[in-house]
Amino acid sequence: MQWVPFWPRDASVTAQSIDKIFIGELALVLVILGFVFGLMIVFGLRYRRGSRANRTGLIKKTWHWEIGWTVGSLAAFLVLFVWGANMYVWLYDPPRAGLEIYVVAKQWMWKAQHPGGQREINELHVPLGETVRLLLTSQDVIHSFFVPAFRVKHDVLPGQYETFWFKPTELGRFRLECTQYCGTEHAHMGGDIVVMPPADYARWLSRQGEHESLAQQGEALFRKYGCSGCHGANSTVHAPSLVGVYGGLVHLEGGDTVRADERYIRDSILLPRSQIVAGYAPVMPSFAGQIGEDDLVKLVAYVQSLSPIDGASQ
Amino acid sequence: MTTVTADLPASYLTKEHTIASWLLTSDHKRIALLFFASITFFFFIGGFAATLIRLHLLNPAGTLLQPDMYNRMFSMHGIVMVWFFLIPSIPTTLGNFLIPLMIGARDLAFPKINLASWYVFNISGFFVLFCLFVGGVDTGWTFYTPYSTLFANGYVIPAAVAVFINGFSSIMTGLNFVITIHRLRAPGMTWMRLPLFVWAIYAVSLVMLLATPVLAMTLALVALERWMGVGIFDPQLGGDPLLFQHMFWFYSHPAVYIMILPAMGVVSELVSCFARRPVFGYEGMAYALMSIAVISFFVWAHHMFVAGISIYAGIVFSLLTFFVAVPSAIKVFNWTATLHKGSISFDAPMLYALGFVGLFTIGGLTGLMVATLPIDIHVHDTYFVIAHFHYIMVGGTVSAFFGGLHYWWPKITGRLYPEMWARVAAIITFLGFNLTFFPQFILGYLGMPRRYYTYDPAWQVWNVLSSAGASILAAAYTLPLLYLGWSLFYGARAGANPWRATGLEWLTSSPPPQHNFPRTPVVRAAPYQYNPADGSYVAQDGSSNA
Amino acid sequence: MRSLQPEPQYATLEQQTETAQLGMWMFIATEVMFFGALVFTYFLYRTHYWEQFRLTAQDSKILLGSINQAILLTSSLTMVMAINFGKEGRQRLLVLLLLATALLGLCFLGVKGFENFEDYQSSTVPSVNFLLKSGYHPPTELFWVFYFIATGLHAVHLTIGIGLILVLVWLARRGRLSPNYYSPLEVVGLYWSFVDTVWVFLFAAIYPLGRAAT
Amino acid sequence: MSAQREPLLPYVVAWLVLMLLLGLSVLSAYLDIGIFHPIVNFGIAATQAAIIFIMFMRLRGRPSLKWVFAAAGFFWLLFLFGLSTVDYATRTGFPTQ
Repeated sequence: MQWVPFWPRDASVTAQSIDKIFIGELALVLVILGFVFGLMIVFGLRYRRGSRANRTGLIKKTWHWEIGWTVGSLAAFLVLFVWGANMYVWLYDPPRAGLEIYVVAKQWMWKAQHPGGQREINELHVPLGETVRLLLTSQDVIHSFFVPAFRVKHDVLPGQYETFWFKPTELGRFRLECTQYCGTEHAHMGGDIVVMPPADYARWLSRQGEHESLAQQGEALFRKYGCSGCHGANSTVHAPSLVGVYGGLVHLEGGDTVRADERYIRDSILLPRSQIVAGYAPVMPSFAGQIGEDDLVKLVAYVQSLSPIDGASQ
Repeated sequence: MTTVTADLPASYLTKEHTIASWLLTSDHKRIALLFFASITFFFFIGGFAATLIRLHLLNPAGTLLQPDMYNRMFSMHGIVMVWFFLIPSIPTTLGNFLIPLMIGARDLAFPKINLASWYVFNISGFFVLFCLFVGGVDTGWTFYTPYSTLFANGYVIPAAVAVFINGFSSIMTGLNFVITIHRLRAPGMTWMRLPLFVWAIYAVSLVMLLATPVLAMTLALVALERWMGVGIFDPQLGGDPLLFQHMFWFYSHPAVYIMILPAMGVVSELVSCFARRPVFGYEGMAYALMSIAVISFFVWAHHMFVAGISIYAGIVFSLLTFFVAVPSAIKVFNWTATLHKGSISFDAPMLYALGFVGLFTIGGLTGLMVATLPIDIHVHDTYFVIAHFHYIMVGGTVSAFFGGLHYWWPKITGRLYPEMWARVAAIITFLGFNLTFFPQFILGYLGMPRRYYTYDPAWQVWNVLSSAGASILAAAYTLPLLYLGWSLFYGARAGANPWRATGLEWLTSSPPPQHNFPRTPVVRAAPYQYNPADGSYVAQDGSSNA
Repeated sequence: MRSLQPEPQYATLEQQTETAQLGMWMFIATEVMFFGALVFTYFLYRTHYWEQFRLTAQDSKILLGSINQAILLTSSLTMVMAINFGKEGRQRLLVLLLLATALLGLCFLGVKGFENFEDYQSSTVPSVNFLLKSGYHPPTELFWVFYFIATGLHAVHLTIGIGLILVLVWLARRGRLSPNYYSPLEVVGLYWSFVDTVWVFLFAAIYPLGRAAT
Repeated sequence: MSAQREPLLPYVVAWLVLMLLLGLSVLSAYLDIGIFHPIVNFGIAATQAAIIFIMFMRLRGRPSLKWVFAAAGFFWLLFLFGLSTVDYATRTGFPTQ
């Protein structure tokens, strides 16, 4: 669609799909508009006051017409709905693979942390053709992560992780915007997504200086906050081992089962007593208010790294 | 039929002349005019804010207003336009004036509550002006938490209080209409003989009654949270900010229909009268109004597709949203079909009405696009959505309001408006409107987010077009103020029924006497008994007119 | 005494009386939505923070809450009896029972005030005096936020109700209420009993959440 | 309009039943019934409300518009509760700080 002078760049897999459904729907809309406007113009000319048109034999009361266009529009709407819903699931239910990047939003900047521990502000470097999964959280108000060229957007909420994915198909710099009003400098809360060839990306990563990976930093914090005292291998306290937890199912006290995703790990650090693993005593203290979002990200990454089956995320 | 009397007939306008007789009146017609004065005032306040916004956006660097001032302007524009113009616009003025006349009643069921509603409205208006003058509020009209409760640096509490109090006015007016339509219909005025305008007001009143209390509670919680520092939506306590959005949109989505349903009622009256033809599918139109009112409550979370609700919820609400589009589609097709074999004259009210149908159709169809989940992911919170709802609210509601105002102007004032000027204004409005808002669709798809005081210079051309359209629109909205004002003093006297229309309101003199009808009318005919072939019609009291 | 004519928009006095009642019912429907929205927030957090809510609700003063409910239920009885006597033209009993109703309402407010004093002393008043006990998580504060907003709004409604009843007393003393015209009695009676109903639901939401020692 | 006297006994009986239900509600607080607490509590509250509506607010008698209006609010709340449950029952994210 780049030949249309006012068409945004489409630089990801999702962008091309969304363009397709948009154009399809636009065509339908134009047909209906043409029909309604055409009828209005034809009737307006033909039956203007004083014209000689035949006005006898008005259509008598019948439900045929209403039922006709109700069924017709409903059928068209259902097709659109199914098409759209299908794609929505695809967009918002990310695959568990590829590159995982944590993004923390605050008034008025975006902070990104790569798995290798590299951090950047208001810029996000990603390799071309790789599925990138973002885990987003906010330190203050609600923000929204929007890249027009990728046609992706998701609100970023305080106190929880939101997630979605994209897969860039074009090299270059693309605008990142905040679309949820977040205060005075809302309009300046932007940045760039830089899509690079994979080799360049690797070089860029290594140029960011020696870094401990996110998981390694998390391991240090794991000791610092005393987590290892109970969850470590040699612990005498009866606490669940965290090896292999991430990505699997956890059976809770009371019979519920939850999937141990990033949200679950984060919640368990902050409010351990709300989701007790079956067979364990609720002895873990809450870390609410003691660990900032940046450190939480590292701890979560460390717990993730204890489940090596999900290979790519390390 | 139209007897022009030399001197003023005794009417509600001339009954008494003191200021107290206006401020303490219980006559629904006078209260309608009081409301008219108030909402016109707020329309120009909101319009002023809009003008500043568009002026500011001429330049991508955004240097006219300070960022904080810009944020306050769009917030004030939204709050004033939504709660102080669009929601009360048609119900409190045309509705107030016409409901008793159309159903053959002498007044509303609770005249004192009706007057109280106006006072309450003005008190809430006072709060919003207070908020404006002490420094404004910068949350947008949506008051999203936790920004509004913990981070905003404007005067959130006065604004929330203003909207809270405003809700009482909505509830009082809505309650009055529902009870009046149930209890005070003239003999013979069965439900299936009600003019569609009455149906529309009935539907909208039900929505007001059932939705407004939820907003009142939500904003009360926001104000308390802001005041006390702890509250129901506070994520620090484990409160859910999305809960606020659920509750807010549970009101604010139906509120969109509060704005558009009365407009649909007005347009049905207008199209039928000026096409000299019965409304196509009267019953279908009435049922469509009621089903829109009901289904409007089931779709609110389509404002939250990208907000972090569950995927399942997104899918369910998308489906329900497509359902609400069905009755709207029926209405558009039926209006169009009403033109078939009509005898159409293009007087100013008809121009507004046809403009309404066209713009509403564009607004509605783009509504389908944003109801489609993946498209909404891209255009949510961009100018695409702004353009979409302005097509509905400005292109729809405001057009219908102006159309209705012109149509019933002779009934309200007893004077005819200057037809030529009115047609010019209607056409300029239509053109200016499209120039203002169509470029915003393009801006939105290009990815320009709403509520930005500065933007990518590549988008400037569309913004300049939009601002140019806005200046035309501003002129088009000022025109009626001038010529309608002129007609108050110099307009030709109108007879009882200048449009040769069928409703009961046209049976009484223009302007109507204090208690509307000298004798309670008896209804013997369905509405809209026009015959396009010879121009004759049967009024609702059963009298035939050649 | 005013001559008994319906207002001009009504054909008969009965139509006016019935319409006024209908209006009150409609208003009650809006009140249901108003309080319902608040209970909705409660419903959500109650299900999400199940154990925390149960835990902290044990600190609510169930004895005072029950006494208050008994007071309100009794006041509804006196109110409905007052309406009956008003309809039958028994003025003395009418005034007496109206005063009793208002007095019960005041008693309720008194007990409520005492309860709030106790809440203050046990540090469960968010943003004024709040202490997170050990083993309690932050969401327990949500319970108290709900508690104070809900009972506060209820108290405001009750105060308005007491005012309306005093107006009725005044009307009755001036002879404005008679077997021929008792519409205000009926309408205020509906409002009063409705406010009573609100308390019934708030009671269920606040006090008996499970106090068995586990 | 005639001053025929309405018996007061039904109202007193209604009041007694209401008090009894209050007692039950308080009693249930001290029983260990786990998940059934809210069901019992709100069940009792709904019964009490029904008695108040029917007896004290005089919904007895012929079907009328009053019934519709009395039920409207409660009925409409179902939509608020029901449809938002679609979200909350299937959502994984909830703020934790």
